Amino acid sequence: MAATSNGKANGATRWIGTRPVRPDGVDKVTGRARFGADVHLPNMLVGKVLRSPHAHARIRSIDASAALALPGVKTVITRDDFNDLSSEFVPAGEMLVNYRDVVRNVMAREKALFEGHPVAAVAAVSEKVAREALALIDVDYEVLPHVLDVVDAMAPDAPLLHEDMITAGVEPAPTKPSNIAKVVEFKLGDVAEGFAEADIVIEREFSTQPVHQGYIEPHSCIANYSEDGQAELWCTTQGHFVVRGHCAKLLGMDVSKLRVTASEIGGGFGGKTVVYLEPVALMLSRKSGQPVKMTMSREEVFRASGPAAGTRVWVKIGMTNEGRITAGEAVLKYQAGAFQGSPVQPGCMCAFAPYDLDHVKVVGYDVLVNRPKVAAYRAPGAPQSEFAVESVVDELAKRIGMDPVELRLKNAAKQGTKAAYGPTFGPVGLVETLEEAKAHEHYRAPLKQGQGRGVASGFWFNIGGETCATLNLGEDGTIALVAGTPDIGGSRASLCLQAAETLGVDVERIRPLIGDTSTLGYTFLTGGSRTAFASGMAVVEAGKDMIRQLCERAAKVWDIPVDAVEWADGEARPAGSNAGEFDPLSLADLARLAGKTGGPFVGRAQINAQGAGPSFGTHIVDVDVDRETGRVTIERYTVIQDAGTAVHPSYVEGQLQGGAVQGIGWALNEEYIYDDKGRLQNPGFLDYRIPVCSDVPMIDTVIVEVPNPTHPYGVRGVGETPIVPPMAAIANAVEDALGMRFMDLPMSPPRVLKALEDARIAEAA
Amino acid sequence: MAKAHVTTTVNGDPVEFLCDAEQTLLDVLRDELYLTGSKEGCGSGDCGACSVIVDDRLVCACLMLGVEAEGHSIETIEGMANGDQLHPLQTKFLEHAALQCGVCTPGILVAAKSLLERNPDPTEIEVRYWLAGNLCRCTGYDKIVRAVLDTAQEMRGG
Amino acid sequence: MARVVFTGNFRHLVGEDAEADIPASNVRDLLNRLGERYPALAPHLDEGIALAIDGEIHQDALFSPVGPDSEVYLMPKIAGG
Amino acid sequence: MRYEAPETIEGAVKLLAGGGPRGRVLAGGTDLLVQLRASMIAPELVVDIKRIDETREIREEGGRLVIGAAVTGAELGEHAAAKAMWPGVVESAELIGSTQIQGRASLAGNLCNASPAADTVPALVAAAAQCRIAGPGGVRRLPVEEVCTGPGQLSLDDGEFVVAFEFPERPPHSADAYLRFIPRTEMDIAVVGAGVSLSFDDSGRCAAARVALGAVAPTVILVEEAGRALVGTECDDAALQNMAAAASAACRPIDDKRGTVEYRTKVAGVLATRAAKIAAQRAKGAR
Repeated sequence: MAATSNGKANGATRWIGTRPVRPDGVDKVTGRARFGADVHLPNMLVGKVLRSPHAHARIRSIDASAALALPGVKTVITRDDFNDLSSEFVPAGEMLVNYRDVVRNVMAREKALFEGHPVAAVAAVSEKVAREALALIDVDYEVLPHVLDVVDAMAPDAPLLHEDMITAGVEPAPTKPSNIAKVVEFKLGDVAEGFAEADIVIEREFSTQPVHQGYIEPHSCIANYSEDGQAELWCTTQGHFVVRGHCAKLLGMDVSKLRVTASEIGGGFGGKTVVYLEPVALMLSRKSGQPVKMTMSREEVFRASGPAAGTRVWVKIGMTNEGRITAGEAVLKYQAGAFQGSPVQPGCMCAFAPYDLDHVKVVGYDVLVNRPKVAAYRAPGAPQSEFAVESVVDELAKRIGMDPVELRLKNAAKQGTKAAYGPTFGPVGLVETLEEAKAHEHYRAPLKQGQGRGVASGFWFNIGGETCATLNLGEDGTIALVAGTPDIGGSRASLCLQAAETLGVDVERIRPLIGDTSTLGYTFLTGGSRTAFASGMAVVEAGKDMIRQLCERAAKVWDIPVDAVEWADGEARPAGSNAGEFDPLSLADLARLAGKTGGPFVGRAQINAQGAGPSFGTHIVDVDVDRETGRVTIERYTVIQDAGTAVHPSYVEGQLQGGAVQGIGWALNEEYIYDDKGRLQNPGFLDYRIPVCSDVPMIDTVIVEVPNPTHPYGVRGVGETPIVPPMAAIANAVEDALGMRFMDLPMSPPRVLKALEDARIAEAA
Repeated sequence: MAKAHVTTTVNGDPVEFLCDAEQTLLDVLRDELYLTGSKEGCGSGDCGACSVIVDDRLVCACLMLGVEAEGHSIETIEGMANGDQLHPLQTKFLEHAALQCGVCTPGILVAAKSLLERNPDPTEIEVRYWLAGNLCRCTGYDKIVRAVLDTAQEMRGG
Repeated sequence: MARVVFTGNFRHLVGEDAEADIPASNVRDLLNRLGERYPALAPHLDEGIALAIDGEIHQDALFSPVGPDSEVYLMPKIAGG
Repeated sequence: MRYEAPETIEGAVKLLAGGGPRGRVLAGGTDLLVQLRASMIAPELVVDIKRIDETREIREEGGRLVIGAAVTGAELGEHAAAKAMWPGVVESAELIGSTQIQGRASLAGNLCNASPAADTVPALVAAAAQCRIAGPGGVRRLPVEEVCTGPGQLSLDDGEFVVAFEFPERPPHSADAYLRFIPRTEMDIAVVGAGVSLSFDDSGRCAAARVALGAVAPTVILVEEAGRALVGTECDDAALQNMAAAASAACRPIDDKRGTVEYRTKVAGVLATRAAKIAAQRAKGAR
């Protein structure tokens, strides 16, 4: 048997790189697609969560008797309904989660640790009754001092969120508890030596605000727990297998007794990799004996889910007069929210990743504050640290009068470079994106009076992980593709294209489905830019498995040895000495014969995908600044990124465009505003200002393809890297326009105008 | 308080429903009539995911009471295709990959339809401002705007 | 002998060594031997680590091969959004 | 909550007068429904005034424009005569929220929500518009600037509601303009709003000027000094600078999630200047 694929390695591809209409497209343009909140079950109750109005408070007691007495209320749950869990780390969307913390995050135990922290939940016959019941639950709080800022939280006298928190990663271990959960350090070479070689050393301190992922669909689920101890859960999530694991753990269930179905998902960006409502809905359903539907309001989404970490980042970079960077050092302080686990570690590892450096030192602090526990958000941790580094690199370029793209090219990480976080890079495309930037018409286009242009590069690792896929061949030769990664932005299309390429059949003959947790083996979530890569790899493997079976069957039919059969262009052909002896058997032919020749064909793969290809991007942006109001307008934007291979280029472009616009929001307007009691003042889309359609121009894209050698078609994964460069690119453009560098995000109109006014006053004096 | 009886037209069909005075039109569409194509992204008129057309006016169904619909005509995403024929906007959104997660898509399609009915030849800026009340977090709006402009051109016979 | 390099906080756990030469044919062998040589490291090798084997990142992959001249970086596990 | 949709002014007055303090008027509902949902209000009665003809009409009465209370921004924007007469008022109504909000939001709702940041109010005040108010005692008229007494506070009595807005006659060489500042290009509440209405004599000198500012004080303010700084001038740069200084000086804003004291104060002058320039331009082109 000699299965040949039509992959990149062989030159031309038939399906990879084409742009068919996505298989789930019609459902999504007609309103037919069912998202988290679109399902109703018979006998269904409505669940609502009572949330702490305090940023930090000890919960003395909870009295739900009045709520339970209200007609229509079926049950109320509190901390008493969940067993406490010991400290145990398991992988989730972002780094690891600790079940001791997860159980406390879904329902406060000893203390409420942020405004919006769940303290009780009710299931009732209607939303109205459920709301009335919430008002009747009496919680006795002892309000405690709170802390929101990362630097304040690190102070020795800061209010402690967890009185037993001893900083990890420090030798010898501290004896006193603090809000610093962990200190991490990454070193390469000797920075003192590196700075000694430098002619210019610049150090700056930056800050970024927490930002929310801002998915348009709020969290929602329906739990249906039956009296026999089995349950089904329907929810909007990036990973239903991960949800199953967490919920089973929190409810003390066997995972086999919990079937989780992922609904269509209305955006996630990392924010739907953890559980909030799901264990609560299951518990309400278990206690009430009825299905329970729970949906967050937008306000709840803002108060209690996400965000990305707010940070303080100090950066110091040394460079020779010729533009060679000799050393980079950084200290990162990241807000974790109410429980440990900020993405400071990847922040440290990514900070200097675009550069080929001999001497690097990055220290990171994971710091607890009275805010919601941070969740992953596109390249978690990287945008904050790379914003700081890319800003300083821009300043260095200005200092020696070198073009910033040239400076980056001179120092760019490439194949063989020892990455600043350790390992040696294989083939990577940073240089290619920089060369494209330099050659791009945008980079040379004249600027209008008063406008500025900025560039910045960005890096993200991308991941693989455990993944299953099944291809079921129908009796007419068409194929059902079952994957376990929820389709958040067109991945069904890219998986079908990879299957079509492998099998050599028309992509229209493959219909995809996202299987529930009982139809497939464990599959890690949609995140880490892994879906097109890892589920793609699984689909390709499943395709090969099916081809092997098909060739065996053809050999049987022809009564020739199986190694005398080859698979090409969607059909089995006799090969070698038998070539031309028999008419080829197409997929449809073999499907028709399946029953008589040995049974149905099912191609399977269960893999742990390794060797994800890192991805680099470079962005170019032009801005205009209204000097009288401080408003920054994005005039033109170009994203250039290495995709490895763009399986469905339209959806790759979409990822690049969407990431860039999220970055524009992060750079210019998005921030959380708290009052002095630690209560969020802008929990809605009115005052949490994500970009609207009229805020942005068209986002040009250039896809660079430096194939990832570990993937059969060269796929890297593209979803996360595009959010990394925008903040620095925009800050660099604003600096170009105003001669003024902004080190604190967002560059909102009041902040920009104040800087302009201060400069005018300074100039006058 | 007894429920109110409301008589309306939804996607061309006569529809009667009972609702509480507090229920929004969106609540009624989704929870009483099971027309779940209109989405609730915010409940405060800030995201546009529940966009519907009431008597030829584009509105957020979350900012209108169900009882206010009495005697009025409502168009939702479920009525946009004509039988098995997609509306040209729906076709163009698919061709241009103008959706990623798709949750804002029904609202954006309804809003875009309303735009093209009023202005068959909008500029890019006009499209962007008309759609400013429809948040999309996935696409960066680029492909959405292109799809609307392309549809307009096609519908004009260009 | 694979050359193992410790990054991040793993350095603290191995004393003065930043690097070590370990004979191993796959990840499981490598981790076992690392655990034996550095008892303080042992509890951390079960979860939450990634290995960059000659530049290619492997996570939760006990049987990934390690070559005789491989360069292996022990790093924190990476996820994403 | 009870919902009523009377078809006459008298019917509405009767319901509102009988409804006590917990009766609410519903026009476009774009603020009311948000408050209902957030449980900020829990009215026992909601009186929908949209089925009353007078609230839905835009008409001219002897050269004066009258706009019904429940006329939406979208309807106003499509009314060529209104736009020609009071372009600033119309553009202020067209700035409220999104296209979707435009399809519902009304002038009276924007006023009676009693937010200091309401977009139409500075334009209405600059235009010297009056409210026609119906109540148990009959119909009375009140200048727009006297309707709100503080954030969320109205000077209307129980049972009273706004039926329509009446505008003064427009002399030749007159025009108005409204500008607001928001961080994005759309969908935000004004951080600062500035309405300016100007009339010029035949020689091109400013004969009358009204400047009103939003979001810089507990209510929208009419800045008479700012108007006076323009009267008698050709609205040249020096006059505009004086006007801007007077506008900024009149600000008594607060720091909140939408802006700072210094930001609002500074930008009030900037916007008033820009709006005055637009109004002057329009006035020169008018009639």
